[in-house]
Amino acid sequence: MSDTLILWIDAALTLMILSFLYRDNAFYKFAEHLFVGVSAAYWMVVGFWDHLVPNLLGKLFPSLMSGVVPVANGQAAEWHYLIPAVFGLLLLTRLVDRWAWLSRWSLAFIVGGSAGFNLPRFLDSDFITQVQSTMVPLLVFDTGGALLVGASLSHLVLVAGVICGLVYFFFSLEHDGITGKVSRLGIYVLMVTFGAAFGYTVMARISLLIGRMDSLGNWLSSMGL
Amino acid sequence: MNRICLLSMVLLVGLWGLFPDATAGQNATAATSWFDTNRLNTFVLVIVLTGVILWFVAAASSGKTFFIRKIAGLETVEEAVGRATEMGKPILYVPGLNDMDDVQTIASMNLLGHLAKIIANYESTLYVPVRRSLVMSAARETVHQSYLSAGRPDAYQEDSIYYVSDEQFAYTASVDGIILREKPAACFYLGSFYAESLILAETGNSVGAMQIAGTAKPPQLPFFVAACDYTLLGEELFAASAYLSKEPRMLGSLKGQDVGKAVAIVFILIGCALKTLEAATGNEAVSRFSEYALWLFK
Amino acid sequence: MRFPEALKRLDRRIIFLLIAASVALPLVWKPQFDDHATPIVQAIYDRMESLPAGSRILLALDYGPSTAPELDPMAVALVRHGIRKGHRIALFTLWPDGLGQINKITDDTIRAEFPDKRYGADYVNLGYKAGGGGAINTMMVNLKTMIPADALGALLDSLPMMAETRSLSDFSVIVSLTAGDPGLKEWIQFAGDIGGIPVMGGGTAVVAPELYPYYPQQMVGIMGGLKGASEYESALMLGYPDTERLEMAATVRMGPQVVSHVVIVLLVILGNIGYLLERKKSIRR
Amino acid sequence: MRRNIPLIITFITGMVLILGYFVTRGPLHTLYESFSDYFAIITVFAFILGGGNLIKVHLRRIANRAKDWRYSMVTMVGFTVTLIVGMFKIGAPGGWGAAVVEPESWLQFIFDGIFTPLAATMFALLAFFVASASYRAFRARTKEATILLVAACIILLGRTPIGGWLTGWLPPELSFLDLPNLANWIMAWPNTAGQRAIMIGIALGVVATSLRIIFGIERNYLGRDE
Repeated sequence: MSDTLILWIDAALTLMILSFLYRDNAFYKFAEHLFVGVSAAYWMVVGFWDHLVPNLLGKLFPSLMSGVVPVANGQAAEWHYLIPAVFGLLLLTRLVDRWAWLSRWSLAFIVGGSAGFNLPRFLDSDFITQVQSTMVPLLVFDTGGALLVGASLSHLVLVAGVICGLVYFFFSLEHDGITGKVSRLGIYVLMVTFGAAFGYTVMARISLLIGRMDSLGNWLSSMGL
Repeated sequence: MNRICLLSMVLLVGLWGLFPDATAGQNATAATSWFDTNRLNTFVLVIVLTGVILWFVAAASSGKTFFIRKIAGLETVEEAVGRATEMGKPILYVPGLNDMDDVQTIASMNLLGHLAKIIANYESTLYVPVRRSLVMSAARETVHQSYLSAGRPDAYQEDSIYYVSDEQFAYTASVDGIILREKPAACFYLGSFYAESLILAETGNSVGAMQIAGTAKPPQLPFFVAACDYTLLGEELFAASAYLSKEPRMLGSLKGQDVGKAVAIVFILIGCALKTLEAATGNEAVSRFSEYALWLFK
Repeated sequence: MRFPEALKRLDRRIIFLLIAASVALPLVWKPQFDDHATPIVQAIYDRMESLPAGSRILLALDYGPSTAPELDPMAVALVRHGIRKGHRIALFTLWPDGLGQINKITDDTIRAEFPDKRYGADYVNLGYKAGGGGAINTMMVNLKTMIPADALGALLDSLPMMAETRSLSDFSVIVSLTAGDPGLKEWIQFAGDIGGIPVMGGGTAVVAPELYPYYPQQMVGIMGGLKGASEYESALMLGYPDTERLEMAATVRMGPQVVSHVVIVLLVILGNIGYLLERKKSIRR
Repeated sequence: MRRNIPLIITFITGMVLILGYFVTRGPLHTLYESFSDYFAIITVFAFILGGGNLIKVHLRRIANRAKDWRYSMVTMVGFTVTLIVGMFKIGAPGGWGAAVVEPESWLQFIFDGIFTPLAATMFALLAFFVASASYRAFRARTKEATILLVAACIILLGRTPIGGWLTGWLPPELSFLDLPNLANWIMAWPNTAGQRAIMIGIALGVVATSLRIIFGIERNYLGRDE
């Protein structure tokens, strides 16, 4: 029974959103607003039960929470978890205009935390290792010592592509003369990249539509059509 | 500023003492160094780049000017505004979907200020629908300032900069409606964009508007490039903003990042040369030498 | 010159109908296409194959229902492969809505196709954790600080396959199926590059191209979109012929995918013909 | 006070997480571990804040009878029902001790029946817009746009079996022009090169922004002084 019900609600909501293709209308607005409400509550609930309860409440009030988180059973309270609890609650002061300035403290922790996490990791994974992965031989030989033209060409495209792309994003030099030519090449490489991204994005959107059509098909076939 | 840093350092040392060394017991026997030597090269680069970037920011703040290359899209701005005036049609400016905590939105505000100055002189109407209320207040202030400095405070219309909706597609549908009704002669999409990029660009295209876009969100760039007359690619958005506003923070970091790119280019060239030599000669000495020479990028 | 005029005036709703038909019709008539794995996908298959039976695998479903049509087939294929090889799979997610996806995979694939596999010994649901990179970072240092219990509330120490784990390094490989941020990129930056743990996975076709620079040094392989999933399915059917009788979602959906790609390419070409004709006309004037 | 304390918090958090990255043990490492754990916990409160904001905005709209206020009622009903069902684990077969999203529970029903179709169809709509934009907006206006469109078409055809049909007849010595081969080559080499140039640029941008934030040069995220 519940499966059939899901199938029908699913189909109704899908058609409501698709009706936007004809034009903006009351059905679409209904579905859109329902989505906003349900998703916000869903995220809150999952965040609360899967993270806050075991990782914060269970550690602060083990005996109180042992009914809902067996982990907490018999553990001692870890009071240093008051720090994130206070910061978390301060974040909520944003909802009250008079106290909103206090939420900056928690915001400062989040923003500072992201900056601290990101700096060494982007430098390591997205700068150092990327530069290192681009250091490839421009002449590739097979085990017998014969030159592999195709592979060498591919390596050349990679190295030239990265360098020309970087030159295009270099703002301290005017783009004329040789720099101009190199950056011109860079922009062509970027355009091929964007073309690939374009093709992939189209592919992605179509796949999602196929998924939806598939579930509409299940609904139709459940009615014997 | 310096006082705050100093105070923070003191607090940091205090915290150090507050948190007991949980790992001290387990690792006491293992004579491991407390510093992760595998990450020494990253550490060196962090120090070097930090120094370079902070130096440039400080230099820019103290009034030193730096050269920034011409950004091609910027010259077309004046042409677009002129065209709108000639046709007696309005101009649409979309500052992206993110709030003021996104650097792209801040860059977009600088560009809006520049655009508003030109518009004030040309007497055309400017529409700025926004998705966040904070962005609305920032945009109003920016545009008002520009009209004041252009000597045309009378022409400033506050109501043309307004909040629409926080919901992504509701906002998009509304902007779509504005384009279809008002038929702007020029559309600017500068800032942070998501999936709506192609919907906006297509609608603008269908009314024959001249379109200039710019975003540092790589997945949306293809759609802007394919459907707009001019697109600022990625960092060009920040460069354009720094170029116009001469804002020391942006200018300084841009310069510092350029140094980083130069380092990358030089090392890639050296690395490729050494690797090619190694492949062609099979010489042991070359590979040993390249290990030292490329230590920073090991 | 009435042709370009007509081209220009074409109502967009006609295009909408065209695209709907190009997806719906092939779903009905079900054309079949042979596919084969490209090296970047084959690498994932080979890694799964080469791990000794009983290896612990972390499968992170970092996506929600909005992109499930692209990523669900990958999850199903990976689970089918992993369990057939005798690996032990820990399901996890960095997305709150990924929790529903984990339930779907456990219910529809693991319990339905492998009824003899036991929860806690052969597979486990570690649930959702917030914080993205921050959460991964804590899991690198101390897994049980971040995940003291599984999604059902049972202590990790009470689950045979998780009892001995101390950090992410106790997993033989991390597989992330990603729809964006946080996802595969964070797993590479916060776990793979730091702990030397092999990372691989799949992405929606929107995020996959951005992750290519990590291959092969920082990432074993990646499946890009539905096509990547279909390649993995074909590798699986080649290696395990008994899977051929199962429904392979991505392979079936390649039919509508092919037809709509052709339609879109034709639309781009047609649109540009109209544009070129018009431009020629205005130059002549 | 309102300005300086946040700056100090940012500095300390940022510094601990950067330095902790290079340190394997000792008090700094402990601090690093704890901050990392706290960070994840505080981000959960952001979801709660999101929910709170939603209530605030929509209640105000309803109270003022603003435009479309009836739809705000829809949002509020959807929000409240999901919240109550989830928070009190109503309809969960396992009761209080069960997983929050248990199979057969009411929350899973809401997820399957309401959340999934709405989220999935919102994104599926984009397929239609992409098709319409392909026809009406994507023009080979410049040399750059032409390169982009050609590459996109090669990918679109080459990444599906149709590519093999179209060019499969090519002789072996021209097999590199076979659409699937060409598409794979584009992905592996020029695409990687371009993405890598962008990635290196973004990495440097992240480093610069992080430094400006940690050293208190960038304060926009704190908003204006009241």
